[in-house]
Amino acid sequence: MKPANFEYFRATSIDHACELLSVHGDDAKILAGGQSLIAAMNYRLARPQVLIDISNIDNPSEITDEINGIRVKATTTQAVAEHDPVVRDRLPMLVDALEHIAHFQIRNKGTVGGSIVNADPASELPAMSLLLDAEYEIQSASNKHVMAAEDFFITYMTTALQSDEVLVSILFKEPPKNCGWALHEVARRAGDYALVGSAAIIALDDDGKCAYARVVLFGVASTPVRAKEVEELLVGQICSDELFEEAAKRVSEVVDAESDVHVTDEYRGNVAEVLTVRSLADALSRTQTAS
Amino acid sequence: MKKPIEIAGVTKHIGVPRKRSEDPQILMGQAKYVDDIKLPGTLEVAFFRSTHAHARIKKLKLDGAKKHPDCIHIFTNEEFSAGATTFFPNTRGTLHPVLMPFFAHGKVRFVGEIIAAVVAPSRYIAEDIVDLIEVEYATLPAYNDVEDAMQPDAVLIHEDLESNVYYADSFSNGDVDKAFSEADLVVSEKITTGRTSAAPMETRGVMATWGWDDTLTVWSSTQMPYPLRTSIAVNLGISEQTIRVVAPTVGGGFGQKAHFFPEEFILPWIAKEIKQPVKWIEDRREHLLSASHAKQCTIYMNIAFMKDGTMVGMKIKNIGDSGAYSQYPWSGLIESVAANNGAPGAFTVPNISFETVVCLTNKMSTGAYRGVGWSAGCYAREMVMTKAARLLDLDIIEIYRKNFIRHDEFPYTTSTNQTYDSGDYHKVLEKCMEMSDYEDTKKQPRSTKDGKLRGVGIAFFVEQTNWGSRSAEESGFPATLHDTTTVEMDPTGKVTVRSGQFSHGQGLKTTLAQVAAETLGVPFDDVVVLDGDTATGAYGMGTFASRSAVIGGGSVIRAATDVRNKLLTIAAHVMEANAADLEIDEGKIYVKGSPDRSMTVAEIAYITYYDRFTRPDEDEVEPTLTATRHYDPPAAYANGSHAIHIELDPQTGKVDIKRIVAVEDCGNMINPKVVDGQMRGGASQGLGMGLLESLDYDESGQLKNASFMDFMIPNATTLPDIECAHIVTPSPYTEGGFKGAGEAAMLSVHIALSNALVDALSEYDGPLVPMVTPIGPQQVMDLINNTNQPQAR
Amino acid sequence: MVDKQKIHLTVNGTAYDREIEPRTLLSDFIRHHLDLTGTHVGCEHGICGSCTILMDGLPVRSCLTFALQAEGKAIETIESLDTNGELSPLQNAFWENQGLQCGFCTPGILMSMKAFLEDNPKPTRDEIREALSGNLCRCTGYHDIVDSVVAAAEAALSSGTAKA
Amino acid sequence: MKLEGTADFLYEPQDVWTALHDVDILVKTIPGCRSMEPDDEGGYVVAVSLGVAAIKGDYEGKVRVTDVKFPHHYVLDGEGAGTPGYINMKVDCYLDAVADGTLMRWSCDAEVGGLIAGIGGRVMTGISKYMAKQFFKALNDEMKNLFEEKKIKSA
Repeated sequence: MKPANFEYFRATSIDHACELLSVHGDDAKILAGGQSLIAAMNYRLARPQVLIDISNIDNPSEITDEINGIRVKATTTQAVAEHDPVVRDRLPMLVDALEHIAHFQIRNKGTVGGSIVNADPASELPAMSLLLDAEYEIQSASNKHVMAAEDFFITYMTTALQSDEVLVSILFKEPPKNCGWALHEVARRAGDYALVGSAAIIALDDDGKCAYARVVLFGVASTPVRAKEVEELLVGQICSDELFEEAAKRVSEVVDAESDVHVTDEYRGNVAEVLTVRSLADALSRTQTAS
Repeated sequence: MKKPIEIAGVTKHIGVPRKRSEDPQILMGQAKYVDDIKLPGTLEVAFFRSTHAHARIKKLKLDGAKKHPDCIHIFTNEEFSAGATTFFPNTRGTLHPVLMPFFAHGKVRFVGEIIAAVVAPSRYIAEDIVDLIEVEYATLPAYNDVEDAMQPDAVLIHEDLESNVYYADSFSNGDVDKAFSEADLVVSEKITTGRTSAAPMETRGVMATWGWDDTLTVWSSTQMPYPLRTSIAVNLGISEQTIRVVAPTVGGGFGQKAHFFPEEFILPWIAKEIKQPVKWIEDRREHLLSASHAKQCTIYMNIAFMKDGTMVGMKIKNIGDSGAYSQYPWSGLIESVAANNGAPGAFTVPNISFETVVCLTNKMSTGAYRGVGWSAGCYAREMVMTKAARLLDLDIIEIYRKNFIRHDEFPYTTSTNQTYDSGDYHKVLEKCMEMSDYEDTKKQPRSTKDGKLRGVGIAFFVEQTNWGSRSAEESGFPATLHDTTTVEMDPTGKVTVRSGQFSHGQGLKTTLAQVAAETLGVPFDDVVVLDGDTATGAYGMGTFASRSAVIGGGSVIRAATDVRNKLLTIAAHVMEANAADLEIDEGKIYVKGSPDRSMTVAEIAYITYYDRFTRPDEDEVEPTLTATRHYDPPAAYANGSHAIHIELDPQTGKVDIKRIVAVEDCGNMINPKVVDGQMRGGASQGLGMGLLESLDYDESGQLKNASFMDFMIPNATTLPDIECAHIVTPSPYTEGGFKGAGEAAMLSVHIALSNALVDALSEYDGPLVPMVTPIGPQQVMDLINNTNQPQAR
Repeated sequence: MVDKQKIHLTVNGTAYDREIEPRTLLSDFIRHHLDLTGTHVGCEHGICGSCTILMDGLPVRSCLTFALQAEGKAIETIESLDTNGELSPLQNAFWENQGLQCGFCTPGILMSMKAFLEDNPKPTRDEIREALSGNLCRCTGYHDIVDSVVAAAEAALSSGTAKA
Repeated sequence: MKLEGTADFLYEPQDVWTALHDVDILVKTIPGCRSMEPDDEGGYVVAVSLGVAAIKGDYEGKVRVTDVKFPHHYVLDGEGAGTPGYINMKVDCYLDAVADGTLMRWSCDAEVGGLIAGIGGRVMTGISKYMAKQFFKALNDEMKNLFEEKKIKSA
């Protein structure tokens, strides 16, 4: 299990990386933390002819506090994000998710952007992107644009990112103050990809009705899924276990569950419902204690 | 039967939990595993392996690959002149050998079978070249399930056989039909156990080089250096004394490395052809595809019970899944034959009959892995017993107690003709129940506040240990197994133990030294154990099948006793005392009662070698202090019990292991700390089999989880601490009263786990008893969903 | 054929300059170019953790790192722990508590635990298990490894330093 | 691996059939298809690059159309091999005339071997579904250009 040959370029900046991409086009791949890419290359499943390494650009890890949320430079390692005081203070749910990613040795090298671009539907950060209405700052040699996380994920390991584009930064938006949140996942062992995962955020208005809801499922279908149908049923309602169970029933309408060597699509469908109820209930309990 | 040797003197070393002498170099990263050994000019080998499970090779195209500038050579069956078998003359003659060729010729029979070997300057380049090899296949139907492969119209995996079944035998004792007709309850189930892999952290690896004088040195990550040496000699037609096999530090084996694999013959042969050292290090994907698999059986288990839980009869059909070949030296019979011969376990089963069938499939062949046969066989028996307990409204404990062989019944010959030497099963079970608060926990409500279900399960096992010829015979294997040890005391009184055993994690360098120090009466630090190198050891079968403490330890006791006696004879002469009055203690020889009349062992040793004027005449006592002894002991049967507490999430099927208790009786312990280590490691592997591990093949014979990402072994959060205890009933048959400990450790963990699951689900309509391993979230939910909702009792 | 590239890095305090194929994995570079064979390779896809080393003080998988990515970095391997054959408190705790059997996974575990104990000098058994979950061991069942780490933590605290 | 799906076309079955059997169209519409040349056994030799993200593989293979019942049913038999492994598949295709065109029902039984089977299993189904979607979308677009005039103006 040794990787095939490739040409290696160490990018000094994102601009430099884009420039290199524009030259090498489809044959080139961006190498950030490499925690998924290098494994695939060792198996020779992945054989890019050119690697553009952005892990050594100037201050790769950068986290900036912005009015409506937190901007994380794509090359920031998951470990840095996980331990960042601002993130811990404003986006505790993101910290929770980061702690669920593989093992600390992986998070020391794996990057926030890398995990998102790798677009494994079972991994946590794509799901968090949907949960936190994230916006992706994307750049190529010729242009820059911003894309909502919602429009980004197409299927397994396939995203809207063009072959000449680089993900530069991610803006994770801060949910309403006093919101409650929760993340639940079933994995066979600690650190494994989730067989099924669910995350939720709930905020209440003054008279205790649900004013804001986000429900996301991961590890279930070929992409992470935001369950708007579930959210719609909650907003404006008085939250209760019954309501949550009612709402969670819609999960099956939203997700096209997949089977694998561990569990069947049916298992994924049912457990997605179960975990959604749990996330919602825990989120609610945290809202009440929040204010 | 010869009476075992009493260990003389005060026990200063045996039974002491001393730390292991092999550890410091490992902890400093200085231990050398095969891939750490460097020889100048070593070339690397990568194999081109079949991507098809069952196909004829129409055309093998090497041209592209050979054009690669760095391609040194590509070997295939065509160039492989040596006899193409991995057969070792060590099993029943009547059995069709179903040999695995070194290189596939004509057809391939499993995904991962070797078709060609590429030699290149580095593994990276070798893999580049492997990528350039092309094959045209004509595919044939592939068989994943034995019961499909057994069909009369099934395509033959080996055309020289009449059927894919290459072994079928039956046995009967007592009046089974009568027992079943008179029983109050008969429980019949089909049980299937998952295919797993020992998956040691170090994969296999082989390096070979030829000397200027035509001597061959082979480094292999093996558990059995001497049998491998003989096998290389036989298969490559080399005279054995010119071969040196070295098993350097080995990163775990668990039985898997106690086989002969094609790579171990191909590498030496290639080294000779290209006249340069060559190395092959197996990668993890290769390992999961083509290092022997284990434990997959399909078992039809029928047990007849009386109302009070008495087992009156047992009827078994065990179909072993051999994979595509018979793996030697043990053959593909190893799982099902061992399972059936040990079927009664700890119980008196007066009437028993079994059928043993071994069938080929298109998967890597099945071989030894810790607890061979018994892991699957015991599981089948126990799940049926557990179901019976629920149907008879008894606790499994009551069925155990009712059917246990009593301690006053030993030696006890089972209905399958195995003679158990010793034990106190009731005592071990009570201990395990007490430590695990079994009865109290059973009284607690199943449901926890957070909607989980609590469960506790217990299980008991008997394990046949110390594979010498007689153990093997009692398990249905006409194999010849024994071991040899040479003990040398040099002129300075220091001791070298040359062993045929081989430690690859078991700490034998420590435990065998403890036995030698004890027997000789010298300080532990004065003893060095040499193992793992045929140039410095003594011919032995190696370390597997819970045999080393007993057979290795026993042969050390024998040889060391000879040296001790000689030492005393000479000392008596020198000290003008009666040998019978002399005592040896920590290197000092003194006359009993008057410690002032003493000499050191070193002084006597020096005299023995260098002072013919002081020592006795040569015709009285031969000079030098060396002895070589052999040992092929009677079978000794260890026993033990596991208890497991779980919390089950009935909505997701997730099982959390809360507590594990392990009680074992392996007779006298040489080093209790090492025994604990075995118990804990075994518990983890048993849990792996019960909870996680399954090599899953699809209908076309593709392994679906050829990575550690999807083939999962336990990690540190899978299991809690493992509470250990020991009950000691020494074996009356073996030197030192030792019984084996290694495999026992994993024999009933998966059973205790399933019993805990059954307990957690005991308020559901049922009884719900899993008849498969492993039990992942999917299997738990399947179990639950086959029933109605929970009902209040 | 791809050109070799220059790399400069320090390993266990020694500076090295080499020319390597870009595809050279850091694990192979350490083991076969520098002959520091204490770092082991158990799966080459980042699951088993045997190849864990410290890069600028942080434990990472050397099998999921190209050597070129370690340009200018400081690497520590198992060979850096002892002092001329004298075991470090962490190594000693593993010896005392039999925190190893075959020892193949041990170097990766020691390097992971060294960093872990520096971050968390007083860990609970559960925290230790969580931290160990990225290192597979097939022999020990982990219990004795957890004991070893607990002992190492206690030793370090009593000797008044968090350095394991 | 078993997959099935349906696709709607705003054209008569025979037009859809024509498109589905037009090599030029197929080369343009089959995801990753590099070439498609008739072979001497009445089938085609196909070269495709398949994969996602960095995980790509080149396959060479043969396809053959059997059980032809113009314009309602045919079976596509394909086999291909490349460095990541091999694929053998049988696609059963039914074209039914419906009110506003044609409904295509297809079911695919694929056997995947080698690296992708052992490592990529988790993603295979999802990716295949996605590629089928891509194919039919591309096919519809092609047909727009080719016989727009034949398009059924559904009420």
